[in-house]
Amino acid sequence: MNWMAWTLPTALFFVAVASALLVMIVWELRSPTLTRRGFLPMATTRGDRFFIALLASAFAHIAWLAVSDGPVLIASGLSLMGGFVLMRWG
Amino acid sequence: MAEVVLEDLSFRYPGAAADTLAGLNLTVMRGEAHALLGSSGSGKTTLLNLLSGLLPAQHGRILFDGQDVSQVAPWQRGVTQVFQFPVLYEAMSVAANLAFVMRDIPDKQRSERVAEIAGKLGIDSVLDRRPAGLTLVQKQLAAIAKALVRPGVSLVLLDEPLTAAEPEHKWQLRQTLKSLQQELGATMIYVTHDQTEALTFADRVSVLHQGVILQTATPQALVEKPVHEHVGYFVGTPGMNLLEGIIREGGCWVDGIRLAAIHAADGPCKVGFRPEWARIEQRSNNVVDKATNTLPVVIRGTRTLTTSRGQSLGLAVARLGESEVVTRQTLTGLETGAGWLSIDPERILCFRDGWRLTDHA
Amino acid sequence: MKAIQAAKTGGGQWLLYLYGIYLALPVYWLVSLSLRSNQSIVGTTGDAGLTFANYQEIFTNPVWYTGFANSLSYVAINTVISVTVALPAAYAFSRYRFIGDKHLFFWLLTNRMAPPAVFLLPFFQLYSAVGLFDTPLAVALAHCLFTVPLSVWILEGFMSSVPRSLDEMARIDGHSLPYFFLRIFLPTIKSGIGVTVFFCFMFSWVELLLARTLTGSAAKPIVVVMTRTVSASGIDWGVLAAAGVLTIVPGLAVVWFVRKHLVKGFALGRVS
Amino acid sequence: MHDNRAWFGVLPVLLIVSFSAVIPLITVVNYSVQDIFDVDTRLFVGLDWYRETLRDPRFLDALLRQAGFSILILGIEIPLGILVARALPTEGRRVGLILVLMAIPLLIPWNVVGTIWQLFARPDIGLLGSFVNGLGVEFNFTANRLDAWITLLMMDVWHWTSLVALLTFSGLSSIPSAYYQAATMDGASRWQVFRHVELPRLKSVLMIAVLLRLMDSFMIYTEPFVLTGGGPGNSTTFLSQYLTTMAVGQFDLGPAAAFSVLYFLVVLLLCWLFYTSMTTNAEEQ
Amino acid sequence: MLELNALVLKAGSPPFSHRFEAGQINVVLGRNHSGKTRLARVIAGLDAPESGEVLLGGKVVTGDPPGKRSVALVYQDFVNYPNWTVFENLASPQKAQRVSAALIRERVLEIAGQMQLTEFLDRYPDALSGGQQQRLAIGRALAKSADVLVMDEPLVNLDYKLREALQVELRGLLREFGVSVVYTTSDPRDAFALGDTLLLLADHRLLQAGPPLSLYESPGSPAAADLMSDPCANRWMVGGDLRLIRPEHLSLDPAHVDDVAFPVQVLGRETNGSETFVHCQADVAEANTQWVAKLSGLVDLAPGSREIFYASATAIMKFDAHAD
Repeated sequence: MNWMAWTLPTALFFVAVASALLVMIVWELRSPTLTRRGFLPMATTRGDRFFIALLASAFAHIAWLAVSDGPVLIASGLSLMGGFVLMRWG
Repeated sequence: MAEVVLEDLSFRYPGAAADTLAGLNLTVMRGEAHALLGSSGSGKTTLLNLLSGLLPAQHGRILFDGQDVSQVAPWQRGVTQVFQFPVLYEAMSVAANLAFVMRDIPDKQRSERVAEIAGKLGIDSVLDRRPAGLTLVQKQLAAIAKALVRPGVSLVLLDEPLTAAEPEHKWQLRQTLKSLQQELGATMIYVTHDQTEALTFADRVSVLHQGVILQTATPQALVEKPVHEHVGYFVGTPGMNLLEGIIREGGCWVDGIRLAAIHAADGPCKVGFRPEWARIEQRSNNVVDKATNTLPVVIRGTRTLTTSRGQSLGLAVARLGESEVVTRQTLTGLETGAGWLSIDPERILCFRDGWRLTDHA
Repeated sequence: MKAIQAAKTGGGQWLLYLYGIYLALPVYWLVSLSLRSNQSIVGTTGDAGLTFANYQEIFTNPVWYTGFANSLSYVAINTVISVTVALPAAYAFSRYRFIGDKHLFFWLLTNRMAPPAVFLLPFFQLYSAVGLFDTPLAVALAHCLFTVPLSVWILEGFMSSVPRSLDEMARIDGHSLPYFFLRIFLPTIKSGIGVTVFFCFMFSWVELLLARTLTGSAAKPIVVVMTRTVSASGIDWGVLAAAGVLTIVPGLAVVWFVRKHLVKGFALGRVS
Repeated sequence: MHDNRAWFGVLPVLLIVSFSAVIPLITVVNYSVQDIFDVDTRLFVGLDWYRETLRDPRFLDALLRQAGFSILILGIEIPLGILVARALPTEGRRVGLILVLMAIPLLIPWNVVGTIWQLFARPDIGLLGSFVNGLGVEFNFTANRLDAWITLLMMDVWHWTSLVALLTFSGLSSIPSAYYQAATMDGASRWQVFRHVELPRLKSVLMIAVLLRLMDSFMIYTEPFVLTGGGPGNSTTFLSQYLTTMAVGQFDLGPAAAFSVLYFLVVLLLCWLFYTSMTTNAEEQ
Repeated sequence: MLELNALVLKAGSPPFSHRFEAGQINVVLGRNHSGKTRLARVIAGLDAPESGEVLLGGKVVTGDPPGKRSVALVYQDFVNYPNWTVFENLASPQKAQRVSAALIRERVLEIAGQMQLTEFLDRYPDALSGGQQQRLAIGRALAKSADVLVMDEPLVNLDYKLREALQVELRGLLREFGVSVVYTTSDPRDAFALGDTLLLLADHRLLQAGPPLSLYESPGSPAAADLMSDPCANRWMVGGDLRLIRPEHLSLDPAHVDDVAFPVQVLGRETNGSETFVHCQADVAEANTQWVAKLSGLVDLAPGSREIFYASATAIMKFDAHAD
């Protein structure tokens, strides 16, 4: 595994993504999602909104890195908030 | 609206071994509701495509009001068609669909016409919607409206237009269609395999079988005087009974019993009669002869179709030698076993080589 | 319908001819160059006669023909793997709903769309780490990245056009799922499988970047051999052209077998 | 039918794609946050490479060039493909043969495509190049930027229009003939038939065509690499080529990995947008 | 034999129980979307009911897979295995039961004979006509030798005349095999032609069950009366009560002094050869719809003319106004 060049931050990152996926699956098994329409322009399931939130935060980070030299944690905070809004009302 | 005449019209698909249509002659009068009745593969669809010009006429002519249109392009013939399933421009609203076929008409006239036809078909409330949001029946009504809305239409073709409709809607849809036809005086040709639809819709019906029109007549004549065995079988529920018989001494005979008088050359024939023209009665075994036109049969069973005033009415099924005979009658008291079959001698028809021997006594 | 056809095409015929010429000219030029000696191509001699020397060179030089063999072997391995794993997956997607099915399907699709260049670095490391570097299997597995999603996509389309009542009928008759799948269902969608094989072949055969990265000298595929035709006297255009012609032949052979189902295949099985 | 056991059917695919996609992708992410000298000598640098790449004018140029190229070829190939598909005969024995002939460019290895066009367009030995030069127009795709772009576009159109045409053709052939019959009787013009009958029903195949062409053009590497080598200058250097040069040519693993992740995210976004609008469309119908 | 116990077909529908008659043809009559297909699938084991049980021979089979139940199914759309010949199709259920090849052959030949498919044994299903394809599907279902044969509108996709012929044939055949049949249809004519017993279904619930004749004569609700009537029964109100008269119970001649007279204005007529349908506007108090009379034979009535229809007082069905 040495060639994969693991670092602690990336390991934590992937563990976080994997456990989020796991939580989503367990949640889904416990109470199956309903397709609904929120402020997004199409009907979405919980999983859809989760994916949109992930993708959106990725691009939020990119935008932050492109225009600002400030700490990335600000972008992460914004992403978390945006993600919550998406999951709740999207 | 036009008078439509087919003159010796034939068609064969390239590479096919036989003609799909062979020598059709037919006159559909102006404002007539005409039906083409035939099973699948009888050539109905081919004839429709020839009429609309989608297929080129190879042999024979098609005349609209005396004008030969055989070589005229489909869009110049003034023919419209309603298909088995609703065919509409899916990206346009219903109103736009109707307006599309009247492109060369002034706006005001056009919207009046759209409103008028839509009102008659009861689809005014969905004019602004796209077909995708409508029920199947609404879509088909819109397709019918599209076929009728165009002014100067010479002929409206209907290709089993009620296939998609639910049974309980069919009555209503057919009524609407029929009253609209009369009101507009439209020349319509309605194609179907369902005899109820054909007979109830049309002023006259043509029975198409293996590419040949066997008979063109009013529904009544088709029922009472079919010119061909197949017409007798195809029209009516159940179809006509056909028994092996023989003609001699100016009468037709089955199993040695003379059933009716007929003037025709001696020889074998088929004796045809409709279920409602005959009766089956119970027979006590010791009686041998009853009357000249009565045949001994074995009653196999009955099927009640309705009851009325304490009596059951329906079909009685009996065996006569190798053949099966069905009659439509009162069934009360009828049991399996020996019976008599009596046929109205006035209505008996004789067929030879498929065709009816016309000269009755 | 002749009349409809006439109404539909008309002037389009000219466009079709022009397009045909446009498609044919470069191929014609390739074939014609492959039949000339390099000297005559670059114009050092006036000799313009036809020669099969270029082809002869390819068929006798082991670098060339082992290249061909290598290419064909990884394409074959890839096709077998892709279709084998894609069949049960496509069946699951077309017949069942399960947790995350839509997301999984989308994720597979993104792999088909992902640029191979992105995977270049880790692939080299990965296959070296597992000891597969410079083997046809490495290229075959790497190509699975896009042939597997594509196969699932196409097969799912074909399978979904088979009515479910067929599956149900088999269940009522009492056949087990494997029996039904192998004996009834697969033969029913055999044209879909043919088309899938064609697409796997197509994408694996034409790819260069991964094939080049994952092979050294032993498993060097034909496409890579072609990029190294520079000899001491410059590029040998004639041999290059001849090799080009030869790379077209297997594709033609495969497409010929599925020509009847090509149209449905190109819609990824999604139209009837 | 809802049955989570269907997962077992998907498992083999999952394993194989995990091996060939997930592990590499994780590795790329790992690389992208480090400065790598060799496997054992690495330095964690956080998101610096991303910041650097996002502000690298060469990356932005390549991205712009890439976008321009993709839009151009979509603008040519989609309409041309539709026109060709509509002109194709729908029945008869010739159809199969024509389709097979049209599919040929799709079956040619991508570097051979580049080679073919190099042979075809070179001013010295190419049919096209020498012909155009013979007309008195100076044409040299290895020296002139505009000529390079024109050759590249012509090559891509040659290579991929058939795919669009075949997709469209398959969409066209699924339209019930009754729609054409009705339009013929209504006297609809050819344009109206296209606009009102064909286009609404082609939506989903065209969507697939646009998606495939957009994505494939976004990852284009081999053909320009063989034809122009990215030149003259950097005028035909697209994302993949830039990335490959960086990773394999210069062994800048960290920046190349960051670049890869960004590249992948852009592709993911485009792909998702298309996929979503495609499935939403399909559900509405 | 087959029993349904407190079965709920769709969430929110009331449960119902029913016992199908063994060795008979049980017709399930209902309009489209009334739950016929759903019921057929639940019996076959393809769908699970919302709740309740399906019993076969006294044993609960609700959870059993379709292959383990002694139930065969015929779909409305000619489902056959396209890559298997007619012979292989007919052999399929027995092959799954691991019957020996010789026995299979014997049975296949027997069924093919009865289904008039003997000359097509080597053909593939798509080389058969629609009627033959459906015959093959029925033959394959019979070959399973199941206790119960479920047929879901098996004739609805056939040509009209073919449907008629096959209907007659089917009755004889099913009798011959002595199999218990559940036959769903939306056509009341099938109910009379085929049914020994009848189950009326509306809105995923059981309306009424019994022999066709008794259901015809004493329907429990207006909906049941309409299901057994084509076209629907004519309605009018008397006081607060709803009255129904079937189209076929109206006639032009009074047969009895007690007959009820209905003056009408004729709107139009249709005929199918054997019967004439007269559409009219009835002058009955609180009649709110057009009426239809079904008269036997060909009857010529001019549109616009006024006529009087008579009906036996016993034929008039009375219901509470809110019975629907």
